[in-house]
Amino acid sequence: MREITLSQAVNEAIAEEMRRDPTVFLLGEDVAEAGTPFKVLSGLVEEFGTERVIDTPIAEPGFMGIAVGAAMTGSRPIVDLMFGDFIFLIMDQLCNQAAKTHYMSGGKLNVPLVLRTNMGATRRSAAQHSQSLHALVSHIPGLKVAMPSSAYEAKGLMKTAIRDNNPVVIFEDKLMYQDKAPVPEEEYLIPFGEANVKREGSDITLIATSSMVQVAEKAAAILSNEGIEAEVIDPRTIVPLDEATLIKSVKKTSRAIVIDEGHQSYGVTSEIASRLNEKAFYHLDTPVVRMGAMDVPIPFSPALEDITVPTPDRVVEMARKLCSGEMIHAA
Amino acid sequence: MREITLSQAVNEAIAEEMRRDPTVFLLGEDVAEAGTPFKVLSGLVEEFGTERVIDTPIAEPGFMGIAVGAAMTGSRPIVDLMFGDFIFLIMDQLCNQAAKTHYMSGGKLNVPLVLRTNMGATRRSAAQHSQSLHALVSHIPGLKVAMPSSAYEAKGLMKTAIRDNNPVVIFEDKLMYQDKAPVPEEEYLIPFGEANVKREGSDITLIATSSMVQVAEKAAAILSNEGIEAEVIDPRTIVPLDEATLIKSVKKTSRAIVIDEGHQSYGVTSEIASRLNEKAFYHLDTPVVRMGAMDVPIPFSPALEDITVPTPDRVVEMARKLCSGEMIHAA
Amino acid sequence: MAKAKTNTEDYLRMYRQMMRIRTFEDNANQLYLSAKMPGLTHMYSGEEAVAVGICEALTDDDRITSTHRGHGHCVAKGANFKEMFCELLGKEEGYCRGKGGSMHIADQSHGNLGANAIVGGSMGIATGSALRAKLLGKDDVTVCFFGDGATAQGLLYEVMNMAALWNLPVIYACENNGYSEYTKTEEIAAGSITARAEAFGIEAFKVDGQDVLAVNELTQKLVARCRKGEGPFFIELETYRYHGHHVGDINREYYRSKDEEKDWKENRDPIIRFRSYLVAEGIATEDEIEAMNAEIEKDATEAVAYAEAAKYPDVSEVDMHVYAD
Amino acid sequence: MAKAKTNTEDYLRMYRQMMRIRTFEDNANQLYLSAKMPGLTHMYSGEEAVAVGICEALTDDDRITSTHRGHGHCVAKGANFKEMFCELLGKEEGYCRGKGGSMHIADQSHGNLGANAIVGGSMGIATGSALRAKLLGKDDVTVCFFGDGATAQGLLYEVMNMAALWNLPVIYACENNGYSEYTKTEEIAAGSITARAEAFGIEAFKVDGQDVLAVNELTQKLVARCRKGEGPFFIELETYRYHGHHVGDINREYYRSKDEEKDWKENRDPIIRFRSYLVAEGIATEDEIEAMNAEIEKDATEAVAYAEAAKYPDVSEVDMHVYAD
Ligand SMILES: Cc1ncc(C[n+]2csc(CCOP(=O)(O)OP(=O)(O)O)c2C)c(N)n1
Ligand SMILES: Cc1ncc(C[n+]2csc(CCOP(=O)(O)OP(=O)(O)O)c2C)c(N)n1
Ligand SMILES: [Mg+2]
Ligand SMILES: [Mg+2]
Repeated sequence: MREITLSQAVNEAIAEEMRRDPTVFLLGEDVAEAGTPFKVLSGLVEEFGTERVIDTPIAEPGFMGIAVGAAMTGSRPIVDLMFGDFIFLIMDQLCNQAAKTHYMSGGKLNVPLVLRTNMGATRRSAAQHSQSLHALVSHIPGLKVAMPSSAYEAKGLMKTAIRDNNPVVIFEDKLMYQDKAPVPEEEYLIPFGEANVKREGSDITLIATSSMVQVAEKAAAILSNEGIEAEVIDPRTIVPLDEATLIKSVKKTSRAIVIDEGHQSYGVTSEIASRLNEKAFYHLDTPVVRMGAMDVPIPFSPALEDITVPTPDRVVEMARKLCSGEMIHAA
Repeated sequence: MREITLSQAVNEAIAEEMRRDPTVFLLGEDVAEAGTPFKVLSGLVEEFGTERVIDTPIAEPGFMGIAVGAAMTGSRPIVDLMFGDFIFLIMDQLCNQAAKTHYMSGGKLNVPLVLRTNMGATRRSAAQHSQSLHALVSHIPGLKVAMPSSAYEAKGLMKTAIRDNNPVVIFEDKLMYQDKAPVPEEEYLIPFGEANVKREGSDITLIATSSMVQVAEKAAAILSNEGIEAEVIDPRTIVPLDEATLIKSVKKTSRAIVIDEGHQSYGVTSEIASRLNEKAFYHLDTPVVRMGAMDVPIPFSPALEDITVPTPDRVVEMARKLCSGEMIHAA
Repeated sequence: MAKAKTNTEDYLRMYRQMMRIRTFEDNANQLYLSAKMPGLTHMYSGEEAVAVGICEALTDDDRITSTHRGHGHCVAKGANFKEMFCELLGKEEGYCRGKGGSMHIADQSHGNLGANAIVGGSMGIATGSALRAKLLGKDDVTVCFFGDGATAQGLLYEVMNMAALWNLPVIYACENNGYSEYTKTEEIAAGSITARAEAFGIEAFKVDGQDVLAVNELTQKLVARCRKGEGPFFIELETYRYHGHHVGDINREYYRSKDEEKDWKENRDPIIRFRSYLVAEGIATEDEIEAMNAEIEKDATEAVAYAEAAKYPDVSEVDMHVYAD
Repeated sequence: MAKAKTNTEDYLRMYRQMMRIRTFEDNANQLYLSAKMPGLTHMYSGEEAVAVGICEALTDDDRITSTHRGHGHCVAKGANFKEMFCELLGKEEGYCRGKGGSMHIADQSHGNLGANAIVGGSMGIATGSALRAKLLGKDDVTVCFFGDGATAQGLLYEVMNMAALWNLPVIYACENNGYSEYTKTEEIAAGSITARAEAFGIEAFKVDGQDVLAVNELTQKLVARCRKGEGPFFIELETYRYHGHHVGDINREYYRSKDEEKDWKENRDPIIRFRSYLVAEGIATEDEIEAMNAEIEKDATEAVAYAEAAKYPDVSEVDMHVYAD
């Protein structure tokens, strides 16, 4: 199968959906001629024109609100938010307006929009350009949240998001834009709420989101050499969350580590670990362990930044402990 | 001891600190003559004048940003955010600026400010005036988060918050403003990160925040009649979180329910449950159960709104199940 | 497109709509005072000429966004009393199945995109509706209602900038009733409100919001120009709210005088003024007007009774409509 | 209070500060090109007269807030090369112990409250600093730097409204360099930027940002008026950035022509212009200027070498400074 980058995959998904549905349009800062600073959207303005690929002023709350209104009245906007950190600026329009409109109207108004943004540290971009803030929006009922872990998922999830009748937030890992993966030429969609078992294993379950899927896979490869077979699962969407697949795996392996690049405390790993504990408690040999980013603002200095996020080595180390029974009675 | 309302307690705390420290000032919408819609601040403008009790226009991001700048340069602002739901509007100033400034400046700049706001449903105020959004800010390193459960805590935590050199967010339950509790005349402060064991018990631990402490206490009273002795613990601050006290209790009782009025998913109950599972796993007889608000926007209709939040009856029912061993092998 | 409102029928409808709003609010206030309404609500009484003058220049295809003080906009845009009262009481037959209540009442069928409990929260929505019209080649116009207090929200300037850059068919209608909650407008708004719009290259107008014909005439012109691609526009409407900020705001003397209230009610009431005009111009007799009033009152009484008796949504609805299919 | 900059010493310091900025940026760019700098950075070259003209009208007690393009403000407000380069390289001796980097560089000791990676993010901070001055009875002034692109952020209008209502000693300094990232200002800013400030009752000025004396003269006047309680003020400074949006933005022809760049560099360069003036007026000789340049170059070279050799913060620092004691 041909391989394309995550960036190309997003671009293709959007282009295909814009061809299919004339109500789909894009807006955001420098999305047209510049094709975004990451060049993800290059070429779209040439095909669809400046009417459907709209450069906005630097007014995130404003253009997010505009997208909500357009979505409520018959368009299907895709909002490009240049850095995930800027989500703080649009929380009101996203969480008080977009997320609640369908419910508050008793089901009469829909807000079919996609907010695509990014996440991921270790780019030396410091505290306001490196955050992974997907936990925040996952807490708000009415929003769906997708976290592609490769070009394949990026394309399939984006197409599903655009066709969904709800506000969907997609977090792309900005460090993975140039990563290639096999992506079929034929059209495909990835349904929301279906986790993907990336690797089967019987000794421990590694549940990982976005960029952390690679980390988990690397850890699994190392562990396998040591005779520990890890099952790696990518939930793909964290709202809705495919609890069933996760629980089934943990019931089989009796051990789990949840790995995510958001801050650990009050984050995504907490929710997933809680659900496993609640629903697979009597099958667990060891506590479910969480590995999120450190609870610190992302430091600029390379010497510090790199230690804030989970790495394959640290996952391996923790998995070994869990499998060796070392944790027993530690807790 | 004299009894005063939670509203009076907040008022006293602020007045005392404003008398003590001339750099403390208040700003927000209708805080001066009107004393806020809840009348919590009545009388302060008469004592401290409009220079220190400042009515702002309806510009939450703006006055939050102003508070950050004032705090960075030598004042100690208390920001009044009329409804907790408006926190979405100020997330950038709170989370990208206030929370990170100390860290990003390598410890050179401080942001000693207090954001006081509220939470709590069942006031028939619908989806944009009823949210309990404390989980969101708890996820952001650099912020401290306090959740007073009575007039006593409201006063002691507020005074500590005003003297803290970091941005502190205090969520008051708007349904408790008229609730009275014994509050000493003498000055006292409640340190952050010290949970309060409200009631001792040996069979199950009920960890509850803010308004849910009352719910837990009511449940504990009912359970006691049935011979189940519940320990009720109020963390008082969720950042920092007094893990030690919670874990100690759970190691003793072997069972726990975490009760909080924020949405359950990706919320506060997830974090607390995860920590208990991680650190008291081998002492647990049953999974830690979470009881948060339903994952739905708060509906207006009284017929629907009341069932979205945890109630004493539902806590009692769950505690019974856990203590009877009914949950064993359900999970 | 809206016809010029120069004939008897149109005038009478404007009167009727204003009277319907006043009557609706009187009944809503009564429901609050008799503890039959859950929560609080914000009365539109006194501002009727604004909503009616504007909405009578619109068709059902045109959209509006409304505010926390939204009953007037809702009635003016064509809503029925029955579904409105049901909504205010949290009943299943309400416009939003009781899930929204007063602060989120919406009426999709007449183009009312909804009240909003975030002050200024709908400015983006209105502008987005106008962008959608432009992108999809429709000639409908969107009116964004908001108060003087809402002009303090930065969102307004963000969306006006984009509306101006992209020539969007949106009209920003600032209902300046002199107060934002318990604070006078001059204490919270520096400079000039219309100049703020003009600074973005938007033509701005100031109009007497108690004169329904003046409001309607201006709006008709601007709607027509919007349809031709000459938008956006900004209107500041001078008006007054008779009640407190909300129904529970009874003792108001600490922020405004009884004399001031009396003056507006007695000398500038939009309904009294227009009624005298209709009679003086021979468009309607006093008797005809009284008959109309009585009919409206009856409609309201029946709707209230209906809503009181109507059933609440079933508890199973609580987690319906979180997500659309 | 700043003395009128009418003597030799002041003029020479202005020249020196502009040259220091240019030299700092050339070295920073070189660090990027030789892959020695972590991440990206935004060059201030071309805009030196803005930062210097303004900051030379301020004292160390006066505060500034800066932007993502913040090295110029930092140098102009009095910072040292050594701590600056250390910060850019993420070293422990940097102004922020390497934790902030280029986009968060701050220099508390000279009143620089910091660069900001959120466009417009410091508008509230600057206004708050001015409020603090007023409340605590200090006569310091705060200058808020931001770009033309940042005028699209609603926050600006929120804080200008409050600054105007409360007469705060703050100067909003809009560095209009014609672009926000890869987009021309006219495509993202409707109407008039100065009119937007005026609409809030704020006196606004437009000045040639390439003329350091014009900038300085105006700023001195406004700072003095601010100290007397006559603030706030707004200045739009016409300027140009020579490099790309950031150091990695090399191929720029799709959004601006080489001719345009050439014209600004050759005909409006603030340093060349001021140098000619100094020589023509007999304030400095060519030789004296060359000596100054050489000294600055040496200072920079040494600082770069120092920073390259300096050590990174210890890993134990990673969770220090999350909370203040
Ligand atoms: C974002 C936000 N801030 C504050 C409030 C509380 N609040 C509700 S109405 C109101 C005053 C609004 O004044 P104005 O816009 O003039 O409208 P009016 O009530 O006069 O019609 C305020 C402050 C709110 N609902 N939303
Ligand atoms: C809130 C926010 N939105 C977008 C960006 C990305 N961004 C960084 S600089 C910039 C352009 C800023 O333009 P301007 O204000 O004119 O400053 P200049 O770069 O020209 O100095 C943009 C869009 C950001 N950092 N913050
Ligand atoms: Mg008003
Ligand atoms: Mg610029």
